[in-house]
Amino acid sequence: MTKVNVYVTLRESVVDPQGVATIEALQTMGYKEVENVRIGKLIELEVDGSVADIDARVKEMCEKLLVNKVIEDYRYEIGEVAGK
Amino acid sequence: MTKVNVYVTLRESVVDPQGVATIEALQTMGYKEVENVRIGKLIELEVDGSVADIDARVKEMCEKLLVNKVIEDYRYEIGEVAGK
Amino acid sequence: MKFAILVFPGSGCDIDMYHAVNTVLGNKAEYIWHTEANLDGYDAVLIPSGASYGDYLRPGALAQSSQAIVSLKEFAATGKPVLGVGNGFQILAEAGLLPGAFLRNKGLKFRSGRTKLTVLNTDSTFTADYENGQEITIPFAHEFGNYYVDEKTVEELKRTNRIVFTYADDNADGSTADIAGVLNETGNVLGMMPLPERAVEEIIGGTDGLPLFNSILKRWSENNVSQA
Amino acid sequence: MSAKHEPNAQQIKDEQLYRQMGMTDEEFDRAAEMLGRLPNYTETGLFSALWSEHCSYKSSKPVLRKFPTDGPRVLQGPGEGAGIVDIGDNQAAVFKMESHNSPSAIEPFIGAATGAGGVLRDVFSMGARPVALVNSLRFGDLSDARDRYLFEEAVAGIASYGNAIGIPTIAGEVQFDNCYSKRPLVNAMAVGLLNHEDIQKGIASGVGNSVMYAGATTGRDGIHGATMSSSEVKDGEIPVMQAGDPFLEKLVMEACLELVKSDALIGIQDMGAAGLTSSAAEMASKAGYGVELNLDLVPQREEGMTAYEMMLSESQERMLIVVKKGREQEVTDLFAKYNIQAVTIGKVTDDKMLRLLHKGEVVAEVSADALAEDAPVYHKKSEEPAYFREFQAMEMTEPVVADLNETLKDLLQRPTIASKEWVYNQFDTQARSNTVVAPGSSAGVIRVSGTNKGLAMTSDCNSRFVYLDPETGGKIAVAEAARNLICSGAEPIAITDCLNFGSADKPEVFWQLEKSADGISDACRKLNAPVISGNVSLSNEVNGVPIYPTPTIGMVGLIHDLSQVTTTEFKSAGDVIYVIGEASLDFGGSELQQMMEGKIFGQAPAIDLEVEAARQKELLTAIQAGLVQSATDLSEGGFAVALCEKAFGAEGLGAGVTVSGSAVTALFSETQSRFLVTVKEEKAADFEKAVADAIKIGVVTDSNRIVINGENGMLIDGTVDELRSAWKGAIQCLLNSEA
Ligand SMILES: Nc1ncnc2c1ncn2[C@@H]1O[C@H](COP(=O)(O)OP(=O)(O)O)[C@@H](O)[C@H]1O
Ligand SMILES: [Mg+2]
Repeated sequence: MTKVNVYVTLRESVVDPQGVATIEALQTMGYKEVENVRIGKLIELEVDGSVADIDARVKEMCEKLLVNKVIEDYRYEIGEVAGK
Repeated sequence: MTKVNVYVTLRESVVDPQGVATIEALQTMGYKEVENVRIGKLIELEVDGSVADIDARVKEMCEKLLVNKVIEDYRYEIGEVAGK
Repeated sequence: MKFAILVFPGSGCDIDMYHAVNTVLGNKAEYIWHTEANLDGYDAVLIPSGASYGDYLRPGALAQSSQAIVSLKEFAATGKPVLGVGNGFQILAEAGLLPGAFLRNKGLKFRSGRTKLTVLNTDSTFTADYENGQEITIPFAHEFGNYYVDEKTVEELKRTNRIVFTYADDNADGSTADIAGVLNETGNVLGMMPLPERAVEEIIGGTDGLPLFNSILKRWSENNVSQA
Repeated sequence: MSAKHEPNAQQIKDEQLYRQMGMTDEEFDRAAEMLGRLPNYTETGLFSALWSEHCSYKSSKPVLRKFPTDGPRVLQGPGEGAGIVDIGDNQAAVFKMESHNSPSAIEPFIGAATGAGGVLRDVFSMGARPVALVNSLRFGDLSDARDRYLFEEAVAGIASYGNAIGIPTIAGEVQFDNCYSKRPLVNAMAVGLLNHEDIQKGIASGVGNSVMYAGATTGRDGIHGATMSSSEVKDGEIPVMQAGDPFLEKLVMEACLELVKSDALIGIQDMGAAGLTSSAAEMASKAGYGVELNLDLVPQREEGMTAYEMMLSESQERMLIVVKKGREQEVTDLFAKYNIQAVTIGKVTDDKMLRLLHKGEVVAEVSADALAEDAPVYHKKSEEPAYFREFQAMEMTEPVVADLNETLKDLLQRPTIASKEWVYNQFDTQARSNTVVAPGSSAGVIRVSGTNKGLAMTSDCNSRFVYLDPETGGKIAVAEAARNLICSGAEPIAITDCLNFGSADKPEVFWQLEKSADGISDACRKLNAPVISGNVSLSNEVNGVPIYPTPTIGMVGLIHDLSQVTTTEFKSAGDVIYVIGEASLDFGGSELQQMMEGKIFGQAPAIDLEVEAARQKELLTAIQAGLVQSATDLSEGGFAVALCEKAFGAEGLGAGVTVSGSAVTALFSETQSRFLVTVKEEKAADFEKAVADAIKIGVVTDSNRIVINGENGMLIDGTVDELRSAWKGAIQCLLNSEA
């Protein structure tokens, strides 16, 4: 079984309403050192490690479903095969 | 300026309806190799690198605001000082 | 005229749509469950609001996996009218049938109420019964009503007159260029966040949504008469 | 009969481990006696959960017996998932209110969301389609950051669930008082509709019939939720809370509503508090049968769950269903259509036992009656508190107000009086296209589709009055709810309630509970609105201080003809304004008193139920006869506030009126049984004949001003716009403030 982490972030050009609210809250709480906050997604997949070409398959899943490229960017990491 | 990535995931016993719905969709679309999906948050912070004890401060922000410990776990990575 | 109402797991306002078409307009609409999705024989498709697939991942996104979307794309390609409202608009955008995407409301909260819209284009299949520049009041209810399109696309939409509704005085959720409803390139697919099917009777929400449905009906009967 | 790592029966007794589960020594002994042996770990868990206050009503039962629960319309009184009242044409209204106070104090978003989810299951498990949601909320006064957080998140949580499942929230109430600081009340009510033949019950009968499990998987979430609800929240604990999934609930609901049409179904119940334990034991006990479950068959989300964990889990969106033997596959197929699993996990037996098998062993075997029916009942000590005698003896004087206009504006900005738009704009109030009156008027109204009838609903309780005088306050809560319905053109038909109190172990609190139940009962009898369902939430305390006693009333009324629906706001200039009932010196527990003194004291306003009933009847008759343009009752803030509210909902209209008597009393007193009504000029004479206590005080104007004259000149003069914006923006403004 292979672990895949997909990191989805909003594109630079898109304002992130949640990020804006979060930085405001942090600053009000006294964390003045925080200069920027962006909130994205962490999608953790467990994939059957025996399939061929995991990389291409994951990329496809991202493009077709997990990520909306109008507003989002992504990257992913394919982890090691965990024992079962 | 220091980059901090906070990874927030649901605690083990908490249902992840998003993950369940997403894995069902992936499987219907033919990605039968996917065995599990959990959806969490990726919070990207940019912090003034000159403050003392970034680690403790980030931990505090997580506990006080960014993470809901009733249902969530978290970990974070403090990145290198990026040039400006 | 025969309408299909696409029903996905979690859709909630399918019954609002059904009521508007069958009871109020006295026309014919049938529910099509997402797994059936055979759209042969229908003259128009309505995609209702609600929370398809729980709005999980992104509102409208998980509908990608259903058979219904494949059929819907084929149907839209024939040029027959497709109307998506609320969550239905989000599904159309996610499916690539309309430009843009949806972000969480600027105020981060679900909002509902009634809003004033300006009708900008009265040449479309969906708006012929309105007057140009007319202000109408339509109910809305959404948490991801913050419509995003990039600058280039906005210019394109304006140039081709595809923005049919804008928020007249209250774009509180932050939609690009006040957009409340847009058409696809061929003008037969309309997505809008406000919910015209909730404005078809005086007793529940006014009647400013009626001309939209009447426009569809009128256009259909014109075409069918001229073809006959 | 023991799982690994669990203490054995002797250890549980010797080390008094049952205490951690919330059982007293006497209760443990009683359980052992009923069993004829010491209970093992799992069995102790079963007893502790079902004998918790939340499940057994052990302290409140004697009080609940006071309530009138019968009436010509009642088809199902208390005792099932929800109560049912006949509304004619073979249709019935089904409703129930539930508290989710403890979970909401810990995690307000999830706590409030699952509250809405649970009460919806109560309603559709009766076979009814839920058509509306109502809520009743209490928070600290928003000066504290934690209270602001609790408020914002609880509202968002309710919204998230109701909006996603597509059921409109059409009424509710929110009050703010520091007695609820860090201990919010979140009460959720659901209303459904059904045809008489579809009424279902939660029973497990017929030996050999199958017990099926449908819905979400079982996890280790929410274990001991029921016992937790019955005790004070402790700081620093992080239990695993059960989260809800409205998407799944929507599918479960649609499947269940299809299932109730099938003759394969014997009984159905939601797995609510104490999950599988309560549903199985109650269904068996009610029917006089037993149930045997094989826990290996329970759909599980986590590995290695013990019997104890499975039985006490409060994972959401699960139903227990009893079906005729041999018909299981049909049910499984029906649920499969909605992508929901439904599996057989056991059978009905004739031995009246709840028997649990796990991994080939019998892990628990307890009489179902012992768990459900025969739970202990306590007659708690009751004692009139000293504060009550003190308050009763006080001489009340009229507050001294320096600037009437400023005071009115201040009152309008009190969060309890201010517009609740900030709250209800987050709810989808129009889903299903049946909402005739959305939040913002006296009561919410939906039409009963296919008929010309409507249902009106409201939730009310002024807990300050209940605190000052529980019996009077209980009467007022019911009367106020009824007034809100009457003003909407509806005939009150029944109530549900949620009794939110401090710890019943305190004799003063128990006294409050008893007395308020007396008041509620009297008012229900007098106003013909029996109690058909309800819920009790005790131990609402912070640091040992009980909240104000808060017996929330959820009331439903029937509108016989939708043309009779009436709302609060002025309709047209020139209409005559009437006040029904005169003001007297009633400032005990009033908003003005709290605002000026920072506390409440003295006597609650008196209420005469004869007068109340007579005025309600006359006003409803006048509304039904088409004599009334707008109606509202006078509540918090008194006359001046109610007059303003009538102008706020209308565009460009104002009022010019003249009142008699002492100014402060005329404007701000909270005297009971009063209404403000507008009437078309040509109907004024008929209206005066119909409503004996109506006093003509002025007219609706198109001046956009509120002008109130007294005996010695002008008392109030302000523009509607200015007053309205103070009232509208107040809650947002308090939330923006930093402290
Ligand atoms: N939590 C809430 N949810 C939905 N509607 C609410 C809520 N709180 C208040 N409202 C609505 O706001 C209006 C005013 O409420 P309230 O001041 O309690 O009225 P009243 O004094 O007539 O009982 C009512 O229509 C009520 O239904
Ligand atoms: Mg009230």
